Amino acid sequence: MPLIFYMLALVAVVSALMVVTRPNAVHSAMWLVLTFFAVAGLYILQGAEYIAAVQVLVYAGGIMVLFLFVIMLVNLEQVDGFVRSRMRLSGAVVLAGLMLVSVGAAFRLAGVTQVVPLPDGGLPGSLAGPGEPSLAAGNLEVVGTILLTSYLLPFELVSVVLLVAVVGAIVLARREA
Amino acid sequence: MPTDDTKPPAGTPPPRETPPPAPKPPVKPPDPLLAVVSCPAPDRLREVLPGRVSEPHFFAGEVTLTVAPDHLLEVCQFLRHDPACSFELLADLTGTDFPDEEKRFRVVYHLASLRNGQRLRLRTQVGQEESLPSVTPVWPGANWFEREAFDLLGIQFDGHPRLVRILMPDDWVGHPLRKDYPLPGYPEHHLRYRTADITRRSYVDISWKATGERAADIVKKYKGNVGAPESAPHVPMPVDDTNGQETGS
Amino acid sequence: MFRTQEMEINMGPQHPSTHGVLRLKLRLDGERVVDSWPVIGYLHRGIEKLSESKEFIKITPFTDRMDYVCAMSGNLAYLGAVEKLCGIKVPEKAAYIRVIMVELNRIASHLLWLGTHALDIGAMSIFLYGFREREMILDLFEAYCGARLTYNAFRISGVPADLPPGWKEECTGFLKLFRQRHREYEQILTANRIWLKRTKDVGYMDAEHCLALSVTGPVLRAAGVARDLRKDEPYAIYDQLDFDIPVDDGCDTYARYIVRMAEMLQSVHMVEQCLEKMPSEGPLMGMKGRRMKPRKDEEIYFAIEGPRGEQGVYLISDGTDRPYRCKFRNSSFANLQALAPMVQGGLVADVVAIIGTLDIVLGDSDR
Amino acid sequence: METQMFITILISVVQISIVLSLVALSVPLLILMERKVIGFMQSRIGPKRVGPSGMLQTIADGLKLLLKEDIIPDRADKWVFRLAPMIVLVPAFVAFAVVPFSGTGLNVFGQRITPWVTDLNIGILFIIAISSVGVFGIILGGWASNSKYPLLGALRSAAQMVSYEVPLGLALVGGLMWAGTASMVGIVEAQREAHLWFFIPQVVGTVIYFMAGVAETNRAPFDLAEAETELVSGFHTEYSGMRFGLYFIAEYANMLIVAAVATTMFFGGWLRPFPNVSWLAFLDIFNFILPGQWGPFMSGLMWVIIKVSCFIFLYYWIRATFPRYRYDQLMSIGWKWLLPLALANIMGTGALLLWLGQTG
Repeated sequence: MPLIFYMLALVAVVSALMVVTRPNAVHSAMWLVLTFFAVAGLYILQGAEYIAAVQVLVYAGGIMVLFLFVIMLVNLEQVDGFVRSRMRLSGAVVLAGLMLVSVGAAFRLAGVTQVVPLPDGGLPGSLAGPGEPSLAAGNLEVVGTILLTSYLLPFELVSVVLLVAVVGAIVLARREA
Repeated sequence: MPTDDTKPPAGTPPPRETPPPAPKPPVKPPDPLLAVVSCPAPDRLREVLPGRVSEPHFFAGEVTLTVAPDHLLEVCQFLRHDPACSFELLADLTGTDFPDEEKRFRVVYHLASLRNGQRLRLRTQVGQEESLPSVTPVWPGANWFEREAFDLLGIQFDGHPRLVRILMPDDWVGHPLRKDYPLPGYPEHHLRYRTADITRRSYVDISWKATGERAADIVKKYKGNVGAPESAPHVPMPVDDTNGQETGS
Repeated sequence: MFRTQEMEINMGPQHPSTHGVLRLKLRLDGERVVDSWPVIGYLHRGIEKLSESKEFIKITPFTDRMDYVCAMSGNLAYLGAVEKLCGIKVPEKAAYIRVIMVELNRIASHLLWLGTHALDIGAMSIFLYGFREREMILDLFEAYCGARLTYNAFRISGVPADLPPGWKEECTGFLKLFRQRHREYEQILTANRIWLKRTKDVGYMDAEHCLALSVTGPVLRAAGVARDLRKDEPYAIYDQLDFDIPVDDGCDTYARYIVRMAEMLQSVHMVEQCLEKMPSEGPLMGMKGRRMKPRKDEEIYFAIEGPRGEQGVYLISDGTDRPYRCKFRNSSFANLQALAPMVQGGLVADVVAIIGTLDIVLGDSDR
Repeated sequence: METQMFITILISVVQISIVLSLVALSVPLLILMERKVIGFMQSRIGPKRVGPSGMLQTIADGLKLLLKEDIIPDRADKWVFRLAPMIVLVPAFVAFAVVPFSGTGLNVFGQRITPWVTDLNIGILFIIAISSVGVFGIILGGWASNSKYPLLGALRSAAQMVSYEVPLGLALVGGLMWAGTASMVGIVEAQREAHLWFFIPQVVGTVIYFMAGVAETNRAPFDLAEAETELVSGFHTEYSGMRFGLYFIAEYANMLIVAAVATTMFFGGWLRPFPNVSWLAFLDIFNFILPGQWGPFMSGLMWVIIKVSCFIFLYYWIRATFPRYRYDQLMSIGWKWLLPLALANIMGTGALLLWLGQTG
């Protein structure tokens, strides 16, 4: 099990590095897809098949296709100039470093020191309340129930945000036409 | 759905009564082919634009008017828009080479009126070094016909949106429908495209190797026949401003 | 920040749906056509130049090879012009046979249009159905003149042979069958929602623009103008036949479809009348010998209503038995001018629909 | 313990190879069937020269593709160009891992062999997720050719796939709500328990699913990405030889997947029609012909094959009949009709189930 984990982790990290280093945008996109797959594998190791499937379906199958669509439509030379700018590059590195530090800090503050696979038969206490269905009942049911009970408000908020985004996109597209 | 009535096309003024046909000449020609047919156009032209066109010539039920190139556009405008003539359709436009005549090209315009059911042939003469006004402002459909006349005979049309070859290759030498163009064609000259160069849009003239003559020399040799300047070998896409005329709106 | 790139593509000369060797330079913004520039001439064989050195009678086979889809019409247009120039009368029976052949050829031509047009739009079965019936017409032609594509079936002043025995019955049988089959085509396409979506308001061109661009034939009739030379300037024996001119005022691809479909039925009707009215006896050729002496320095223009529109021939005589100038006014050439304005602003998929609806034959336009 | 694990792995390998070879072998059959069926619909004969009545035609075609020169355009992105057909093919085959081919397994040498490779509890999701990856092969193939028609085809298919994946997934949700599980085997079992095929309460869902499925597999009338008369061959214009063959195989494998999912989800998988009506039991003819465990196994297999064939036949029928949609019309159907309908279907199903739950 740990062997598989490290292999997947290695694939994820290496392909993620490839994403940011490839000069060709389409190649980057393909490496990103590989990253998603590796991460999906990690999810499965954690016993979250549903999240893994959705990860592949939404990110790899949906969003990356749209990325490719845009990459193919857009004049790539302009993008090239945009990426190659030294100032933007250094800015990106600084931001990435800050991100890493803040994520690490967050884990430390929350007291999470080590990643462990979910125990069979239930979610960790932080996620599942006492009366809630356990993992054994099936991933889909668990996620569905949790989303519509404990996390109803965030769930609805997110859907509203998405709705706003959709409306905004339509407005932007309309104005151009 | 099928109807018999001939609908006038949109945008043309309502029909007016046609003026009475011209009095027939007293001597009846013996050949039935030379019978005079009634056509309002010559009379209207005589009435409104006197002296612009010749007397009509009748043959096989067709009417031919000859017009000088200077008056061509004016006459065409009139024939197109005058309600008694109303020649909406330019059925054909073509030229013929008469190398022995002073002005070697005879250009004919075959007009048709759907509303009046008339046909008319307009004829004009133009020399090799001269040019004709383009009738594309009157009938946008003349565009390709004029390009064809230019391509095959080398007749120049002033004011044409884009006078380039249409049937022959862009780099062809000479104008094949001229009477002094030999039927087997000129000695071959090849312009071979080299694959590696295609993207850079250039080509190699290998006629030098084949016949000892460059294409340019061939052009010079047959200068007498090559009246019109050659169009560019690689025609770029038309720019937007010619497009309005292309669409004919 | 980023702009979409315009793309230039060459549609043709080798492309499945340019119906021969039409080349269309397209400038696309995504799928939308910004600009187009048709390039023709790939089939230019110099027929007009060649004609100037041939006797009148030897030019007829060339006319087969221009519009090879309706070679009978090409023959008729050319021979009609020669007969007009020389003042030759065609015997009635020969005129009837000519009209039968030309109208059958019009059906065959329209069937080819229907098949390829529908195939371009993606309906593949109708292509094979159409060709099934076209084969039958070609069989009839073969029985009459021995050829299936380039007929050279008529001669100056008439036709060389009477209809072979049994031909009439076979033709009648075919016409009866064809009316049934025509209903089948209509069932497949006329009310098909996808067909409607693909053809309605596609390639719109109204009567004014059609006339301005010298567009004739079914395209013009689908713009609401009942222009048909068979009625307007009757040649052969069309003034003795009873038929309608199908007209539609949709101005779009669908209207042209409707008009051509109705024209096929009208042609069937005409052939039936011809078979009925045709005199059983009578001469087939109006003149003896093959030397022609037209008047010197005269010119004529003669046009017939071909399946694609006005099919004209312009001849100048110099008093010999060869034309001084022989110009073919072919409908495909003129109609192709309408292509560029029609595709403007449409999608790539519309381009093939419009090429199909113009019903062009490149041999016809390039000569 | 060690042996047991080894045997388990061995069985899996055997299962996987059987499924893969079955799918791979059925592709030539499907192609032959397509040509024959469409030939029949177009009043012609179809292939008839190679083998008895043309049976070996597709084999010959496949051999021809194998032996053909493999051309890679000069300015193509070579690695992506090579990779793209595999990206299409692999998901198309992997998706079969969760498809149940029959109801009951077999006991061979004391080991139980199930007629499915694995029964995931997220089976349906797995198939959708995996097939959504296949589109990369098409997009990348079109892009890597560095040619204009393929690029147009790739653009079309990118937009088309993303648009139709949504209604495809949502159309299945209605069935999932009836089944209460996402496991492929579980769905069929739920239909046995509910005594009805789910297409009866889910007519709308079935229709939407099938339309979206046709679009997802790039078949007529939604074959815009390779529209022959418009884009020459769309994304695979520059492909030749076996790389083109891989695209071809993947297309048919994808059709099989769509048909198999429809069969499982809406048409009761391996169940015979009206599984609860006992006097119809004679329909499972293999139960009476074959002894023991083979009877039910073969009967289930028979029903799956029959149902899948019906769907495939529908594919061919549609292809022979309809003209092709235009790009913008395709989009508007996907977003303006199928998506709202699928959403309404989910709402309706929810309301119905709630009502049924309260009354029954």
